[in-house]
Amino acid sequence: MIFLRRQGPLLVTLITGLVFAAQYYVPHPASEQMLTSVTKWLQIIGGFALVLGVSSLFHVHAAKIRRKEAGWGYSFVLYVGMLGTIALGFWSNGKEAIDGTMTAFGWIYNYMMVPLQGTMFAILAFFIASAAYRSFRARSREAAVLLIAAVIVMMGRVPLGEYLIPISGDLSQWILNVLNASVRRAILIGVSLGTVALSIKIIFGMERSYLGGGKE
Amino acid sequence: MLKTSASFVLGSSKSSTYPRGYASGFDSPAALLNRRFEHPALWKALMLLLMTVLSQSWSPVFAQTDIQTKTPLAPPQDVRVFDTPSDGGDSLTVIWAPAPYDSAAVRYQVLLSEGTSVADPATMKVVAEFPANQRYVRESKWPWWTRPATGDQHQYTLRSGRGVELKSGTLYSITVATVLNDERSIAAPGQAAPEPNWINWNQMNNLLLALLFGGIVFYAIGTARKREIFLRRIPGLDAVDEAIGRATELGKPILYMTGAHDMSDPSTIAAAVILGRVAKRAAAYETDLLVPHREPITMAVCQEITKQAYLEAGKPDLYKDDSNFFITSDQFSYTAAVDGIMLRKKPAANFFMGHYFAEALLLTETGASTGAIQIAGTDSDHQLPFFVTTCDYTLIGEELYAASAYLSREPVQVGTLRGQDIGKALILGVLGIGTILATLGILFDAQWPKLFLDFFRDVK
Amino acid sequence: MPIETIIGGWVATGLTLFIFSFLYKDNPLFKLAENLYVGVSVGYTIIKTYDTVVVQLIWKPIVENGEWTLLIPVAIGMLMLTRYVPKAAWISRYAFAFIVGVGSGLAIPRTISSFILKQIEDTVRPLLTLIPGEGVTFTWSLLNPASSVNTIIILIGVSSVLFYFFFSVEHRGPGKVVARTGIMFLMIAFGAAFGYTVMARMSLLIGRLTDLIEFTDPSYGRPSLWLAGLTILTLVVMARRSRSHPPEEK
Amino acid sequence: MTFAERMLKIDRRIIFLVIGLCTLIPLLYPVGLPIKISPEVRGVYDHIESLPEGSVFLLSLDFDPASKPELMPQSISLLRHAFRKKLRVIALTLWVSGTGMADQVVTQVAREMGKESGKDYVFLGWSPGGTAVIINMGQDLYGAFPADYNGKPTKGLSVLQGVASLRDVNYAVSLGAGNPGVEAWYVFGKDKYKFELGGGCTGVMAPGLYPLLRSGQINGLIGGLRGAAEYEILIDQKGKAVAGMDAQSATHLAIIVLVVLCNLFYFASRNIARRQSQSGA
Repeated sequence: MIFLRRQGPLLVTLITGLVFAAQYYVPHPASEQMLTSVTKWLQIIGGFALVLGVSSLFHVHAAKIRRKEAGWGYSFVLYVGMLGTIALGFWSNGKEAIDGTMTAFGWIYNYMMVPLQGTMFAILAFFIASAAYRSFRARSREAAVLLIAAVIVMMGRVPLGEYLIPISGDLSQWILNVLNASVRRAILIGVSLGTVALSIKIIFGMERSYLGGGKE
Repeated sequence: MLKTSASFVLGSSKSSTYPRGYASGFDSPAALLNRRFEHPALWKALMLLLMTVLSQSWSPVFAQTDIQTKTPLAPPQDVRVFDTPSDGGDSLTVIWAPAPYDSAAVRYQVLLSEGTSVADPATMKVVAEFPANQRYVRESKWPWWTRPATGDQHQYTLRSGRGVELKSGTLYSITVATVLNDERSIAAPGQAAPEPNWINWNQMNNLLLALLFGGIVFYAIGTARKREIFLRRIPGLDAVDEAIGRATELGKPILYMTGAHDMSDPSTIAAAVILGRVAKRAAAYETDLLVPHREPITMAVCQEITKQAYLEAGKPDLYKDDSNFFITSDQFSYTAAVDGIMLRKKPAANFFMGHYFAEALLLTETGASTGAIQIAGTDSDHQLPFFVTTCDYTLIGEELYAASAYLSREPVQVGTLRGQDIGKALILGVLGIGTILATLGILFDAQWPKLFLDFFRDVK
Repeated sequence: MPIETIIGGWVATGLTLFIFSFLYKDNPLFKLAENLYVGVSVGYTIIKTYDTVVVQLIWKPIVENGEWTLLIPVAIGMLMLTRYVPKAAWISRYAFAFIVGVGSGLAIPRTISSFILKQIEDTVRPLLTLIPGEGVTFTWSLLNPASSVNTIIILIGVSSVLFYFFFSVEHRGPGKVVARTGIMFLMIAFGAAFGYTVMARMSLLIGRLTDLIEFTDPSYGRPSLWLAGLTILTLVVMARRSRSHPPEEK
Repeated sequence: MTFAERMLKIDRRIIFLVIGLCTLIPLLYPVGLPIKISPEVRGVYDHIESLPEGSVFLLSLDFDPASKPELMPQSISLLRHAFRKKLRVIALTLWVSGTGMADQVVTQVAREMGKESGKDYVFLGWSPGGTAVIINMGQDLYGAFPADYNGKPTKGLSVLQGVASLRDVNYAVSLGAGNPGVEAWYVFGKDKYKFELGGGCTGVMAPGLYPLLRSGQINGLIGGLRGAAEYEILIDQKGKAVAGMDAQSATHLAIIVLVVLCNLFYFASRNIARRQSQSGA
């Protein structure tokens, strides 16, 4: 039993990890077939992961409504929104549009979800402005460098900036293509080393926090 | 077509009818090459040796050869056909010698037919046609250790698809023809059957680097288990304890986020490790901990970690299962909900660990407006500027991983960090040496730097 | 104009303004929109997952093509759900072990090839450029990212930033100079990112405002103008009320 | 409290108002400043130009409504260009909440150009699993998407004739707003299946994709609304992106002014504080 609970999962990780790392170097159709099947499986398992998340949400908000916690009315709105969307979704066969005609599900999507999500994002424009005004200060030499680079790129990426200071376009191109690219590259290399090291540790059971209870 | 039959020359045999830029000794490796596909290991060793000797520039030899004037159009020489090595089958490669008439005006045709017997090569199906100054081995992606011929040879790889169908295990005849205006001269067909291979030799450098790096990591972890390894102090880390202390003083909760990715991502794992430490301190100080999630698997894992931390702090009774709670997988509904929590519960310390997308600024700006101490640690490079400008401390990129190692002092983590440092040092070395060699290569027009450089290329 | 489009215009405008009201401060209108959004997006995800996974990827292939092997991922998925049965929760570890194992295995060689080898390959370049007809020279053009001078700058940038992320060496002596260079490069890149991101965020605002301007059209009944007024009025009324009844918290 | 200090503590809602007006006014009264074409955007355009008729073009719309203003104009321009060049278009999305939008844009542009679903283009819809979908498409397109968005079986569609997997795709462009996006399409797609790849992305993602652009892992990059505007100019069909460029200019200028002001006040207040501490000591 203890083996099944502790070592079993680690063994599964070890085997699947090694097999799918090795698969990369094996061009034989048998190995390709295996990759095909398993990636298809991952698509399906991905669906179950979503169910897992949603069930928790059901639980949290149901509890809030039951206990009449502060703001349970909003949880109720959430429930109505969710159940309403699901009902209309089934009614419309899960399609937003059939032959170019919008369904009721599509209506919810277009006139509720799209503006809601789009606006959540647009608020950022305001926050970035206030962040720029309140915290974007040349406190140190580093911050000053950051500031200057940011202003050049902001100028160089819009027609007005290029019109007022013609060199800003080329300068921002150079910053992006050379200075920025070199830093991003170093970061990418470093992060990738980290990814590989971590994957190796996971496969060999040295890193098992993903299973929960790291100290077993 | 009259000359076609007259010009049948066996691809692999030495031809004296045509002056080529070749020392005669070159034909023996060609013969070896044919055997190579039966004994890859033997071939590998021989090839390595050979290439070391031969990988000099042969252009001077070319220069000395005088090109014969006005010969009738000769067929391609030294035509060799073989199963494309290191692939999944359904592909054949043909290689032939360069000719003095190689130019944009002359064209090569690759001809294909099924079976071994070819009654008339002229009836074979044309599967490719291109100018004669193209498709050299040196232009292909083969690294030196799998290159089936010297760089000056022509090569063409036929694959299934787009009008051609090659089946593994079936024997095909292939040849190459030279075309100039209406004149066509066809070499003798060679035969080969496509076979699937078990190993892609082109990617051996990738495998070797994976093994080498894996070895370094294991070695470093082993060392870390035996003795203390030096880690440089990461200034942002002291702030973590400070922030928890302040939250305790104010009697306000701590908000901890693990980022947008799932548990398969290293940033989330590092975030989970740091959560373990934060939760332990929070338990010890009896401060409330709030961990909103957007990914169910991560939530489940973090619940376990938090529980464990409370247990280790000796306060299992204080642990609440719903301190980790799921909000939604959707980025902005999550952000809006967390912003709501920040404004309503006014946590004294906000931790942003893990990977973040556009929601970063919205979270940190709202957090800053509530006056909380904010500590970020992220490997999402496109969000780092905001964290740097809006948080009190930011662990930049790998400093996040370093932080989890620094906090835990766990041999595995410290060792990994050390292993990565060695990896980086090696890469720095490669960048330095590689640049010097590449410069020398272009300065002296030499090929030998490729022996080193190819090993650090992505070749497939 | 069809009636559902007009109603849609009003609803979309209203919700947009509710979210924007967050800029003034957190308020019930925003919370209403926020929760409605969570609900709708979860509902949407459930329907899409059902339609794609259950119908297209599981049911049809099994029933129509007899691909019974697909029951394996279904079983693994089911294992995941044991997370909610405390006594059997450990079984779910097998599901996670499988996902994480496959993910790690897939990541190792692909990361090395795409992000390590490819990036080294492009950084290791000759410091001199071969110009056909002119021979080997040092090219000074800053605008050509492949010129010799830029090759050197990229090399310095990559090396110094890599060095900055060294954790087993104290940044002292010459190391300090390199690390300082690294942090300067980092800051320039962060600055560039900040600039680019400002652009991105402003674009989003432009997008939303374009939609709102569209909804000021008389054919919709000018919802933008009416609802903007209504939202402001509601906020004012609520601000008044909260001033006369101060909340108990704080 | 000095003037500078007071200015620094200004209510942020005033800044919100300034930015709002800077966006609104140019949208209502546009100027139309000229837009220069960058080599990154030209990379994508030139590659599509060079493709022969009937080539397979895959467009992955990996974004959700949140990035609609930036990536929708890019999608429209790319689809118009591809349809104009008579390419066979395969569209899909890896982001669940973008499905409806992706369907809308593909259907709308196809109708505008007189293209037929199943014959000239196909919209595959969404599938969960992110990177797993890319690998699976590289292995077997019909396994990853047994049916298109409308539930029609993908096998036998004339637009997919001769396309078994990603290997048969001539050019793919991922319009990514995050993960999975352009990088995932390289690592799990192009790296193995060898199609040519281009990228389009939000402004936030753009600087991070430059190393991939420099190393040739992607052959072009359309960055944000500015990139979309450049593409609209290239295909000579101006749309929402070009229309938004004036507002873009105004807001950038406003942000720069805010930053400069902020630093002026910051240094002013710091100098005063320093002088006071000196006189106090």
